[in-house]
Amino acid sequence: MSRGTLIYAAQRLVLISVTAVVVSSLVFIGIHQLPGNALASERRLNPATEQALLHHYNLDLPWPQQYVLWIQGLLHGNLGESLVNMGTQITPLLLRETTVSVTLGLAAVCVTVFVGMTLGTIAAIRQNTWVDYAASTAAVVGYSVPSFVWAFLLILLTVAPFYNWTGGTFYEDIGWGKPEQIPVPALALGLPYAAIVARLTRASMLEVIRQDYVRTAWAKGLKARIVILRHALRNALIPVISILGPLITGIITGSVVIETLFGIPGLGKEFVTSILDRDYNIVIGVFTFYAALVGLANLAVDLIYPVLDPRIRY
Amino acid sequence: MSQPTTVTPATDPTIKSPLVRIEHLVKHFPTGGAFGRAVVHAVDDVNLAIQKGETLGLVGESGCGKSTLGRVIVQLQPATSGHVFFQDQDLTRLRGEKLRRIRQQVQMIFQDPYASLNPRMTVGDIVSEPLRNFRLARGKKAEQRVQEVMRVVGLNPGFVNRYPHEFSGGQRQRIGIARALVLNPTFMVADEPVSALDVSIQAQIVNLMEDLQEKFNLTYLFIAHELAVVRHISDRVAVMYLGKIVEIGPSAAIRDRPLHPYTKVLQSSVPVPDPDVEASRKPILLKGEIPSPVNPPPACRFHTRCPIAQKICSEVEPPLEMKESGRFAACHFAGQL
Amino acid sequence: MAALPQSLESSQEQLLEQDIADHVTLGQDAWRRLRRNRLAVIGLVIISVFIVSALISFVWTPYPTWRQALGPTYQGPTLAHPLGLDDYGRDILSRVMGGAAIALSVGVGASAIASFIGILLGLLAGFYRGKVDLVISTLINVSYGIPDLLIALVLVLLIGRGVGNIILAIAVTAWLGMARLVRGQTLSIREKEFVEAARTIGTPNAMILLRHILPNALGPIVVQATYLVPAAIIFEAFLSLLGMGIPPPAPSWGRMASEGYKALELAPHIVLMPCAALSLTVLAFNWVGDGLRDAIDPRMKR
Amino acid sequence: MSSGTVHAVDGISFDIDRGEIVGVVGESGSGKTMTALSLLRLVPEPGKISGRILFGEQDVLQMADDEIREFRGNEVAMIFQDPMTSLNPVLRVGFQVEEAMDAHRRFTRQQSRERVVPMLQRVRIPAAKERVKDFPHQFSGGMRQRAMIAMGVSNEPSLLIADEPTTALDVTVQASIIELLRDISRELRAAVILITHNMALVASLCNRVIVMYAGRIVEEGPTRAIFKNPQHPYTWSLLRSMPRVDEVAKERLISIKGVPPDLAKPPAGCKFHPRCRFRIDKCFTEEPPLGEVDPGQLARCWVLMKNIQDPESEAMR
Repeated sequence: MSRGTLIYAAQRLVLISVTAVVVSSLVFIGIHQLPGNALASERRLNPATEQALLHHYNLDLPWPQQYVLWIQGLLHGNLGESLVNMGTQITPLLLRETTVSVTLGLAAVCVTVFVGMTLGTIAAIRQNTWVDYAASTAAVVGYSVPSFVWAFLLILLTVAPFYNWTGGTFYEDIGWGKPEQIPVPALALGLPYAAIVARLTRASMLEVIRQDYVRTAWAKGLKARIVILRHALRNALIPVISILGPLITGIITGSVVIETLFGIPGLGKEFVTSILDRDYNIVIGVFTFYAALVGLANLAVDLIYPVLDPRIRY
Repeated sequence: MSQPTTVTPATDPTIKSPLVRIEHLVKHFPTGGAFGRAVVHAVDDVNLAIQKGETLGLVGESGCGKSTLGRVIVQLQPATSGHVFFQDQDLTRLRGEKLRRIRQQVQMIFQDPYASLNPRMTVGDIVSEPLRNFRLARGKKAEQRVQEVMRVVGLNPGFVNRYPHEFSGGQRQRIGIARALVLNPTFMVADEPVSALDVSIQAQIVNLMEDLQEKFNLTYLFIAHELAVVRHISDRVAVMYLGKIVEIGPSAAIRDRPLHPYTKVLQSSVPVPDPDVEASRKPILLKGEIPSPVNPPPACRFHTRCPIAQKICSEVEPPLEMKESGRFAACHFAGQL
Repeated sequence: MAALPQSLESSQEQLLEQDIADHVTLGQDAWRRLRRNRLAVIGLVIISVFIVSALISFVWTPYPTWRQALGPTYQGPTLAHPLGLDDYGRDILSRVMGGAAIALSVGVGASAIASFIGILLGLLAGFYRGKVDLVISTLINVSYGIPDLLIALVLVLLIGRGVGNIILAIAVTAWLGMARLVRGQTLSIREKEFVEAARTIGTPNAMILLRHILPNALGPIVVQATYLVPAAIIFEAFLSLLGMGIPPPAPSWGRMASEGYKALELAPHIVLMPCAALSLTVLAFNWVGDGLRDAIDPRMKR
Repeated sequence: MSSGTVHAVDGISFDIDRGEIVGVVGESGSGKTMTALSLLRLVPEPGKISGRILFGEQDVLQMADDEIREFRGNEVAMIFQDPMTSLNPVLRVGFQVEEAMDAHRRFTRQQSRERVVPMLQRVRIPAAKERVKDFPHQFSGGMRQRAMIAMGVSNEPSLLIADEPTTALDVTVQASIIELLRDISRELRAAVILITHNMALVASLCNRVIVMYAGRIVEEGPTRAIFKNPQHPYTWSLLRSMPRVDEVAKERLISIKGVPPDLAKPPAGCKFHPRCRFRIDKCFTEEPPLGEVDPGQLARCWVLMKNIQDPESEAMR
């Protein structure tokens, strides 16, 4: 990695931190404009206890002051305490859940990239044959079927009988943490995006195959395999990389649904639970984490570019 | 104009009635350098005068700034500094509605006949748009005018409802000329109008432009990279290298006896369709590459590649000065190659 | 205006009729190509079927969508109930028809609002560049840093869960992609020679935007707007699945799936029927979108 | 666009000998590039070639995939028009030259590697030792075209096809590339086919000229004959439609009216008749054969320029 790349990465890291702070600040301010206090309203509290609670969470202060305190905490990596489960520190909780989400997300990205690129390349080099038509049709169907439908189908076809499934949210009942639990949600998450990658790879590959430098490669008398792999594929992947960023954001979005459906204890499920519980401190915390995650994922993608394309330097 | 005694091409006494006078025109572009500080010196201190009714040719290799100069003259891009006087109005000072008004007089013909016509508009719409912009004619009158202009440029007026993609390159270039002509302008900048066309079509367009000039008393600035075409159509030729004009003079004089070594090199590089001439032609080959306009060489910009460069060429910039009546060259050793 | 002479003999090139290709407008050409695309036509047919059943559902469904205990709960498909009954004994066919109305109105509504905002801001950012672009682009880039579902969920929490609010919550993030597309298109089209030509013939800015830039960006815009419809339909299903969609008893497909999910193994049809309807609609829109893209830009065709 | 068969190239036949430089001239769409591509069987799908392309004793069209692969870049090398796009942007220039040699068994791996720098020096790339590790985007247009030529001649082919090798370059660079091609062809003793739209280039470099129009050869012969005594009206008009850099007076150019034909719907009879100023009735219906008009000079015309008195004023009418 060159010095320029390191400087670039450092700049981006600073930018990511700033974005995370800005995003969570916006959410913080937005939520504090809600009428009533932030404590869950269903519970009946006597005024003294309520006052004590409000004081505990600094909710008795005017919101600009709360914001200053909260920002100070954020800069020390402290996102505060859950409003619902008093005493639960948010930062360690979310860190734990992040590992779960990231594991699942990475698995889904692997599915996406490998399935998508392989399918796309094969379809392109077998253009206008039944292989191409089958792959192309599979691709449209693939991304027209949303991740949760893939999840239902996969459960029905594979896991349900295998795990002697009984109903309710799946992994909540049997716990999370075994490696064999990863494939099904990862497939459900990855398949729609794999279809998108496949389409893009195919289109990009077909574009590249028509390029002058590929004709040069043929004219040199290179073997077909070398022309395809060395000259075409690497160039074809450059535009494909550009959608990996939005795609990862999409997978994160999908994971909110999949984690909730499957009962996987990740960030997404935490978000939905806390928003239904009105646990605003956690909601804000999850936003902070997600903003950082999306930023880091995009940074990782951008660092792949110069590896593939020597024209790009940071 | 700091030293009124020095004659610049803008104050050339042989230009009796200048229509356009360009003084110290500069165009710099910021470019995405390390800290955004890098600047492309596209056009640097250009002085020119264009005589009413003449064709001034502007020739140079890619990246020399000739197209940028054309664009700055018609104010498609703002000048960094300097003046473009058109009939004593300084175009660089005009803004908004005043600038729009002047466009009735100053028109442009573009290089790419495919990119310069809106693919979603019919030929009739394209040619009549200038009339609508200036509310010069409507309805039947506009229609008549469009058909008249189409006939003049050699297009079948029955094709007003066709789209540009239905025409060939040469026909599209005629549409572009019709669009410029419909306003009855006095001055036209033609930016490489034939470069994108097939050889057999180029002559059609060149002939058409010559005819139009004669009939409507047009004044042209004809920009191209091909010395032969430029010299054929032009009364005078200006040669540009790296943002600067290095030589100006009458076409015939430039052919017979180029003063600047770069002009000489350009001339010697062009092959001639005659095997006998070719057998004896020895191109003067330049060393190295065209330097980047971001960091042009100091003093004479051509000195890094010039076959006759001396020490002084890298130290003192030769001014573009009058060497003979009506002939200017920016070289310490003009006429010696 | 000085009169021009009638003709210029010397340069008049006799143009022959056969020099000109058959006269077809770009729109006609695209429509002809679209009609020749089998999948796009199938997609159009499927969409029409859903639109018709959605329209019918406003006045008539086989059973009221909300009526429970029409028969045994979890009952599979029968003659009386071709798609079976759900966990409350409601008729799934009726609910799928009602769901079509919701899905289509959310999809088309969100796509329309998002397209409008996106086109407007994209045009402004791309055409005026400078500060306008800086503000709009920053907004777009910051928003891209957060998963859109989170924003929508918070918004629904703030403004409530009616159909209009759901459409709004989806459109709030869906315009970003359109704005980005239109901005890119505008930036590239404004550099085209025909836009420069328009300026040299004195065309005012507003006309350059409307007459020259917008019509030439329209192809990709239409395609993107088409793709936005299925995206919004899926998005609504996400919200419903997470319990933040259109409130019961409205028969949203996402809600039907999430309710049936508890009995996935016991009575899979409860989940699969709305899921099939959803996937089919999305597929149909994607086919049409693909067809439009190929028809408008024939270079991309296989 | 209507579909159907486009005869981009129709009934072309010509021979070329070692050491000869043959120029193929024509406008865009005249089929000159397709002719070149068919020599290497590189015509893009769904194009079809029929006929025979004999190289020595072998028929290129009958070769198996493996044979044609050995043939390309080894026996026959090709240099393309646009040096900006003809090199792979993600591979180092030196590697792309090395790869051309590696593809054929003429040299060992070691030899190929060692030959790269000398090859780049041979095409006069300055500081070749350092620049061998550069990527194409670090090269200027002229340098890239030199690298393409290095790649083409690295296996010492017996035929070099140059398809508009200088069209994308500035005149001063063009001149040096032409000089290079001239020297290289002499050193290699290879046959060269120069494909171009520029008549002047042909006059400067070629021994023999083939003029193409609408997919056909319309005139063919020794360079001097073609330029001094063109017999086909197309060749004749083309030569007079271009301004010359050494021309004396500002003369009016002879323009060829109309546009080249749509090859999906070619005109009947002589393909040039709709644009021809010297046509006779026969030209509308019957296509003329390519007949010998002078020893070694062939033309496809019913009229021939030598039978026309004062063609200049005829054409100006």
